[in-house]
Amino acid sequence: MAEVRFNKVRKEYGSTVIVDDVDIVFPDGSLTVLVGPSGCGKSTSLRMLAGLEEISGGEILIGGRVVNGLEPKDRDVAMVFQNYALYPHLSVLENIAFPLRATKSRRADALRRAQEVADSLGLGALTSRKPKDLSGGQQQRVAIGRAIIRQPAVFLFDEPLSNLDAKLRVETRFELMQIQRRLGITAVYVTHDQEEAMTMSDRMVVMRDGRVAQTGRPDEIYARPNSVFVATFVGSPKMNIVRGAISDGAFISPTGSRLAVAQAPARDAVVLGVRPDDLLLTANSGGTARVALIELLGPRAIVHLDAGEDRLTSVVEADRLSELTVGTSVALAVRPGALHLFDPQTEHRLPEV
Amino acid sequence: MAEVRFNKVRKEYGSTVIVDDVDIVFPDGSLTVLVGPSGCGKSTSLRMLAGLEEISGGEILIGGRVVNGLEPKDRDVAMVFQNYALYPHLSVLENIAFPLRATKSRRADALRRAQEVADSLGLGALTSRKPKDLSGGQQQRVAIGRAIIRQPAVFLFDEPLSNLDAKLRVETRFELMQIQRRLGITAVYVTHDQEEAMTMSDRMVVMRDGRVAQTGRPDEIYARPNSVFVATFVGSPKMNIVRGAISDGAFISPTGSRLAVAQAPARDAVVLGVRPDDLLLTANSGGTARVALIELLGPRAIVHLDAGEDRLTSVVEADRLSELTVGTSVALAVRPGALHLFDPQTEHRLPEV
Amino acid sequence: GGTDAPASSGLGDIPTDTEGTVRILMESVPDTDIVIDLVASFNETYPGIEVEIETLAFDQMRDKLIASFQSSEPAYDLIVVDNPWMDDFVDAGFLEPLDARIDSTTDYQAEDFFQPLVDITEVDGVRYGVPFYNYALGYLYRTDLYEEAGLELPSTLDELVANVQQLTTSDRTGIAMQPQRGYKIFEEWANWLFAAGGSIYDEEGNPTLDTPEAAAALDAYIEAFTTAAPANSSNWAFDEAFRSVSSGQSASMISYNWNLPGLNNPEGASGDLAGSFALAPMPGGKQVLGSWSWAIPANSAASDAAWAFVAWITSPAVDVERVVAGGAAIRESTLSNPTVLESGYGEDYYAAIIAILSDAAPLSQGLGGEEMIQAVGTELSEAVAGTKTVEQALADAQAAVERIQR
Amino acid sequence: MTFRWAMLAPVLTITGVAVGFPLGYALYLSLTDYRLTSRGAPDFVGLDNYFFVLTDPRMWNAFSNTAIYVIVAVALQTVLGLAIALALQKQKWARDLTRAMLLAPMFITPIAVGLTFRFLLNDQLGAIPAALRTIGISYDFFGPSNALVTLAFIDVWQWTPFMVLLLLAGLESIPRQPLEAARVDGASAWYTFRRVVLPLLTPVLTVAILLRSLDALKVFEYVYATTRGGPGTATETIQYFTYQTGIQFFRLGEASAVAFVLLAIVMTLIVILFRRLQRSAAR
Amino acid sequence: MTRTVNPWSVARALLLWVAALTVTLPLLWVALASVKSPAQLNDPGLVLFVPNLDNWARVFEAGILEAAGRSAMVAAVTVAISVVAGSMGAYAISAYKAGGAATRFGILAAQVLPPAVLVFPFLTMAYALRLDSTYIPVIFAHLSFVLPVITWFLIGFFDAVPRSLEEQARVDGFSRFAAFRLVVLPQVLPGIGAAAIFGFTLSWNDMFYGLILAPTQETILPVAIAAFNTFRGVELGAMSAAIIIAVVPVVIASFFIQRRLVQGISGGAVKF
Ligand SMILES: Nc1ncnc2c1ncn2[C@@H]1O[C@H](COP(=O)(O)OP(=O)(O)OP(=O)(O)O)[C@@H](O)[C@H]1O
Ligand SMILES: Nc1ncnc2c1ncn2[C@@H]1O[C@H](COP(=O)(O)OP(=O)(O)OP(=O)(O)O)[C@@H](O)[C@H]1O
Ligand SMILES: O=P(O)(O)OC[C@H](O)CO
Ligand SMILES: [Mg+2]
Ligand SMILES: [Mg+2]
Repeated sequence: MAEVRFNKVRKEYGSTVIVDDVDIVFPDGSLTVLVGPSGCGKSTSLRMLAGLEEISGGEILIGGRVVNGLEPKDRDVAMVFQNYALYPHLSVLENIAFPLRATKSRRADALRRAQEVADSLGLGALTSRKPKDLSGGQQQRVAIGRAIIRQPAVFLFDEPLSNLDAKLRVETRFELMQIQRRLGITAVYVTHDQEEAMTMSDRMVVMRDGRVAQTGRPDEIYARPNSVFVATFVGSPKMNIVRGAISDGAFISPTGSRLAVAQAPARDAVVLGVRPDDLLLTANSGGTARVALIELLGPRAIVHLDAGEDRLTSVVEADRLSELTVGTSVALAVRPGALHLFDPQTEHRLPEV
Repeated sequence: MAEVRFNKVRKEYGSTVIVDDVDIVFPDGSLTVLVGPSGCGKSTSLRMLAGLEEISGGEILIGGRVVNGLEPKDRDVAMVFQNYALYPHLSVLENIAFPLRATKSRRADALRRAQEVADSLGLGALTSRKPKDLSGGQQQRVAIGRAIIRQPAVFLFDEPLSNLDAKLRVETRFELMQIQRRLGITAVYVTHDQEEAMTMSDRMVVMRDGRVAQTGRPDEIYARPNSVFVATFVGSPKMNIVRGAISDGAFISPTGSRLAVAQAPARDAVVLGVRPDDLLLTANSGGTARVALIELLGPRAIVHLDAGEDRLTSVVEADRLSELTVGTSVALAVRPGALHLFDPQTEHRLPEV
Repeated sequence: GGTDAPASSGLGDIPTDTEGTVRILMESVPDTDIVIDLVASFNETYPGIEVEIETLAFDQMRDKLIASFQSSEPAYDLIVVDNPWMDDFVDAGFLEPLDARIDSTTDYQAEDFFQPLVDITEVDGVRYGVPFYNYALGYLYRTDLYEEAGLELPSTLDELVANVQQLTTSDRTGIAMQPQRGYKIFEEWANWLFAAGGSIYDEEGNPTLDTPEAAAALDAYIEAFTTAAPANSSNWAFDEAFRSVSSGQSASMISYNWNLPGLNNPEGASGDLAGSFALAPMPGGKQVLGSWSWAIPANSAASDAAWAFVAWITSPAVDVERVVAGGAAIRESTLSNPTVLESGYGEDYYAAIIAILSDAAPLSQGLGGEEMIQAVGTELSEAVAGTKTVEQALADAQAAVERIQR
Repeated sequence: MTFRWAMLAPVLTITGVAVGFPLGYALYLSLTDYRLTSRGAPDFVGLDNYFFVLTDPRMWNAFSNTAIYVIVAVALQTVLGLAIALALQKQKWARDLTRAMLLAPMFITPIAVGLTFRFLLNDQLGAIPAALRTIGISYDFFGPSNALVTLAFIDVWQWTPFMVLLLLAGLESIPRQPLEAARVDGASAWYTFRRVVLPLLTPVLTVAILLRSLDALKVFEYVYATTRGGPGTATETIQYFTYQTGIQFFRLGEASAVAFVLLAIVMTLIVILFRRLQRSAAR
Repeated sequence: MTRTVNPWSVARALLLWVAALTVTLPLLWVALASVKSPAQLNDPGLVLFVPNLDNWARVFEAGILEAAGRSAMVAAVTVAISVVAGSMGAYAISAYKAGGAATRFGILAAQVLPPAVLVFPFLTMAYALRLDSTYIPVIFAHLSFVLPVITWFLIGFFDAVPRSLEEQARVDGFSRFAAFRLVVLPQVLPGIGAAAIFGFTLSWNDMFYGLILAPTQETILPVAIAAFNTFRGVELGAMSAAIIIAVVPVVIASFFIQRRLVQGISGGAVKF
């Protein structure tokens, strides 16, 4: 139980800077998700925190103590690796007991504690199996068991769910959150899956190219992404981004597509963002867009649109599909209040008006 | 271009039956998805079709010809493997051109054709790279290029997207469909991801334990799953299933939770299914359910409910979250017309009334 | 097999127009090099005979030779045979009897060969070879050190032990010994046995290793080894002992008579010490004899040509050339030949050799010579290593030889 | 499946001829009184040779010498090889050079290695005893109680590089994650080595030890170059014994019997080992 | 950041230094011996002296290069055959489980048989087939231990090649053999290289078979080296020069290949 702090943390491999002056505060007891595209430096940041990579510059503090020079074993952290990193030669029980045995607990005590942890994770019946005889989800829980048995100051998770299939991923995500809340241990969670980030985190840190792009509550970031990058990265299907000009309550792109945008001030050059859920369609033979493809997702469908040279997507209720079929011409509008505008040069969010 | 038929196809390994009397027709030019949980025999079926596994019983026909004894090279099929199976020692261009070597094309011709295919897939600039220098999505397209260059009679895909990250998966899925439609080649596509199956297929074959559980158009299967298995397998978040009795427009489970079900005839013992999108919530201090956890997914949220001993989920619009917070008591109702009823013994769908 | 081997003419005098190729397997030693150098002059007499000599180190040569006997095709037309193999090879029918050839060769003077060397070529009264060179042993010592210490050459075994003990100083030992298990220790110790008045066989050819003389010889050997030989030298063989002596770290050794020229060669391993070495017979006058003999395989493809070469190279005239070039002696007349005495290695040396060869006996007799030598050599080594008592080792050696003879 | 057998055919044919034939022939010889000096067909003597060698104390002495040699040499190689491989794995500077250099001994024909050490270890003429003497140590490398160990040391010198090569490969194929997990789990370096690295290395170690043991069993050249089996019979190994019996003493039938006794013992050990491996892999 | 000196890394450096010295000092001694005169050889402490090349001249005269050439030829042919047959067989064993698990260990067992016993069957065969004046018998004898080891090595490498590559090639229209040759084989090239080098050293170092089975007059390198060990002493100087000739090319080669060697082997050769 401790606050974690990154102060101007840098990481260089040779002359390439992988993590660049990163400042983050992870409040005590919070679950913070580091999210960003592949290769942006999330794992590297987490591994510096764990002590598995040297820190090239800046400081990392755990509970107020600078840990830069410390070995992992002296940092009181526990980590769940992306591929679980279970000890293949040890049984489930021995895997879970390992951190206690490594720190010189008596064998019997360690195994008793491990049995308790295994029971609490629903692994009670599997304790004598080897990792290879477990399903992905079970392995994942063993890795969690091994992390929680020591009651560390900080939990670290590196994409712990990415090897699971979609269904299992949703279920395990839920279990993980419950455990973290119950124990109240500060947790840092890395993922490249923005949906995971959105659903799990108290705080979300979006990274890009070794830098922090935006920090905040997930709903805040979803509602007010501060750049085109964050806007397209967070949310699924991803936000539609088009370049053009606004005048007279309508946005017009250079290739001629047109979106109705109530109450938006006129602008010469602007980047407009609209989430698929906020892009409203009306079948209209004079519309500037055409339905290119429909993907049914049960109660809703994703409608792919050709609008000029832009490809846009919209999410509609499945019951509207009777009026929308491939080839239908549609008129486009942005749900009022759901418009995102960005500077065409910097791609930063424009101040609201 | 050919119709593919499975007639009472069986596969046994030793004494275990892996695929059991499977009858399927894959119409000429269609894209049929085989879907089912891990280990249900999808890959095995596909591999028997490709000629990579011997067929233990029954017949497989391609374009009316029984292919049981034929080597893969004599079946005129092309296959994309889950891990792409690109030839690591060959460049992108050579990978794509490789199947033409078997047909004794002249090298120059083969490379020219391969270049055309690469261009059409947007790989034009990468043709001299080796597979390891490509991103996952690019590798995937090389694998597709290699499959289409020969213009085979049948395309086989074994979970071609499961190694891609979520975002890429959605984009590539779309491209794949476009190519298949353009070429009009019969395609058999295996996945365990029901969302993929739903969005891509003309026809969907749900498998379970080596048998066909249900066949049909994806929207039909989504709307009228013929068993509890199919009902829970198709659709995300998965359908809520509860056991209990119906009387007086309400369903009551043994543990006391209650759902309003308008117009449903009374029944003593029944399995009720309701999709999360169709489970309606009203904040109500006298409600039988309690909000346990909320996962925000942007415009919507998944609300996890404790209802008696059942755990139910409901999808609500994000703007309703102001009235629903963790701990809120809610009353439950099923959206009219969205009720699924199953026989408690056989778990088959009950005839509609 | 011998069946398809070309019939031998059995003749002694081979016409000089004989054609053929003689393939010879030989050990790569200086004596062989001398033979190789003489081939050109042989071809002046026999232009139609080509001599092909393959040389190999001793052990390799032995293995290769034995392997070649397995061939149905003749592999070598002429070979050299070491004394322990003679009876086995003859018993197996590998060798052609040479009595007829020897006796019918004009001016060959077979009686001029040192008798102990001839004895080795005889099996059951038939000669299967003619001598190639001897490797009888003797006592090699530093004259300067003997003088310095005021010592006389030993005439008994006890004096030998006393001398080498006295020659031992802090930076030098009195004698470099060769107690390596097997052939080496037996070859060396047998000289001590003779010096103690013992013998390896009695008149009937039965082993006499379990005798008081043998025990005395072995006790003396061990005493010298522990008190006057280099430390930690229980695996030493010829090479180490020779280096020790030639580098001045030991004052003497018991070894082959023909080592003397090498030790006294200033270009050789002795460097500055060259010239200070001398050769003497063993105390008591009897020593171990070794000998290589020329022999013609029964399946030789060119036995006449082979005999032509053998008869030529061992003829009195050519033998002089060979010995002058450094070859080891086989003929008595050669050692008194004026050319040899003038241009050879000195009269003393030849006198010593005559003395040595007049009383020398080989290590083994009869079948299983190699195994007998190894078996005795193993027991002796046990005694020197202290893993068996002298009595036990000799009793075991005696038993082993008796077993092998059966 | 015919393809499988077609692919296997060249190996089967060549091994059939190159291994099967000599093996069968030697087996036949082991049942006869064949001597290298006898030229006719040998007499069939049934199991006489086997009875003879099995009751010959010299053979059992050779077996026990060989066993001690193999155990000492392979144990040392394993420990040293593992230590060096661990050190090399972490080493960054002059990596290729160090590795190439450390591998050099295995490329020298063993007889030459034996001869070189015969002189290096020679008390009067060798560099090593001379160096030891300067620090006041006198050690009889080829004395009765040391010679066998000395030979094992020569084996260690020549073949530890092979161990290093295999174990280095083994270490580099150990997944990094369990090691990192152990660090984060608070394990010390020693604990990690003992409880994680070593168990994960076991398959490679087993194979390396097996290969080395099979090869060390064939020790002949070092004996031949240095001690010829002495002092006494202290360094007489099974291959030297076979060589003497079969080639020097011409008794090939007997030597073949020794070879098959050896083969039977080794096969038994391998089968036991293989069973245990299979069982531990199944667990 | 201050870094304290880690005792482990000191121990590691120490170990490597000791190991490097243990390996190199004897080799340096050999190199030194190769330029000493017979008298100088008797003085092990002698390090500073005027080197002479007599020994080198002698070994060149004695045909050491020709012997090395013959050894290289025998080793190359042995390895070439082993690699072709071994890779096919290893693939069959790996991919099609041909012969079962017992074969994997079984092929190794015959390795322990003494050459002293096996050489005579080979010899008999050579004579019977009238091959005794060719290198074929030596090559066969070498095959008897090189082929099993190479096959055994390669099984692991093939285990590491995903089956899907071969299957892919088959659906791409190729026969099984074409799939093996065009697709699977290129994946194990590093492994084949490693195995080939190991097999090469085995053949290169063998003396006994070469002695008995090689054609008369045409010695191979180890026989030539061992020939300096005569009954009248070891010609240390010449032998040292010969050792250097045998070792230097291989060590230089291993400088370039060891990285691939280790990588190749870690690709799976040592798994089973
Ligand atoms: N040892 C290394 N040497 C050089 N560059 C490295 C090293 N390890 C990682 N990198 C680079 O650092 C960058 C960040 O890597 P990191 O693993 O932190 O990414 P990530 O955000 O975790 O990505 P992913 O989502 O794919 O796991 C990448 O571009 C990677 O190539
Ligand atoms: N060679 C084999 N021997 C025995 N059983 C096998 C073999 N190959 C596959 N199976 C079994 O056959 C069943 C079906 O396997 P298959 O690979 O077809 O499943 P799948 O539906 O493709 O699953 P996934 O979604 O995990 O790929 C599994 O239970 C599997 O364990
Ligand atoms: O030929 P030599 O003189 O080197 O010695 C031969 C051996 O003594 C044979 O036993
Ligand atoms: Mg990462
Ligand atoms: Mg599958």
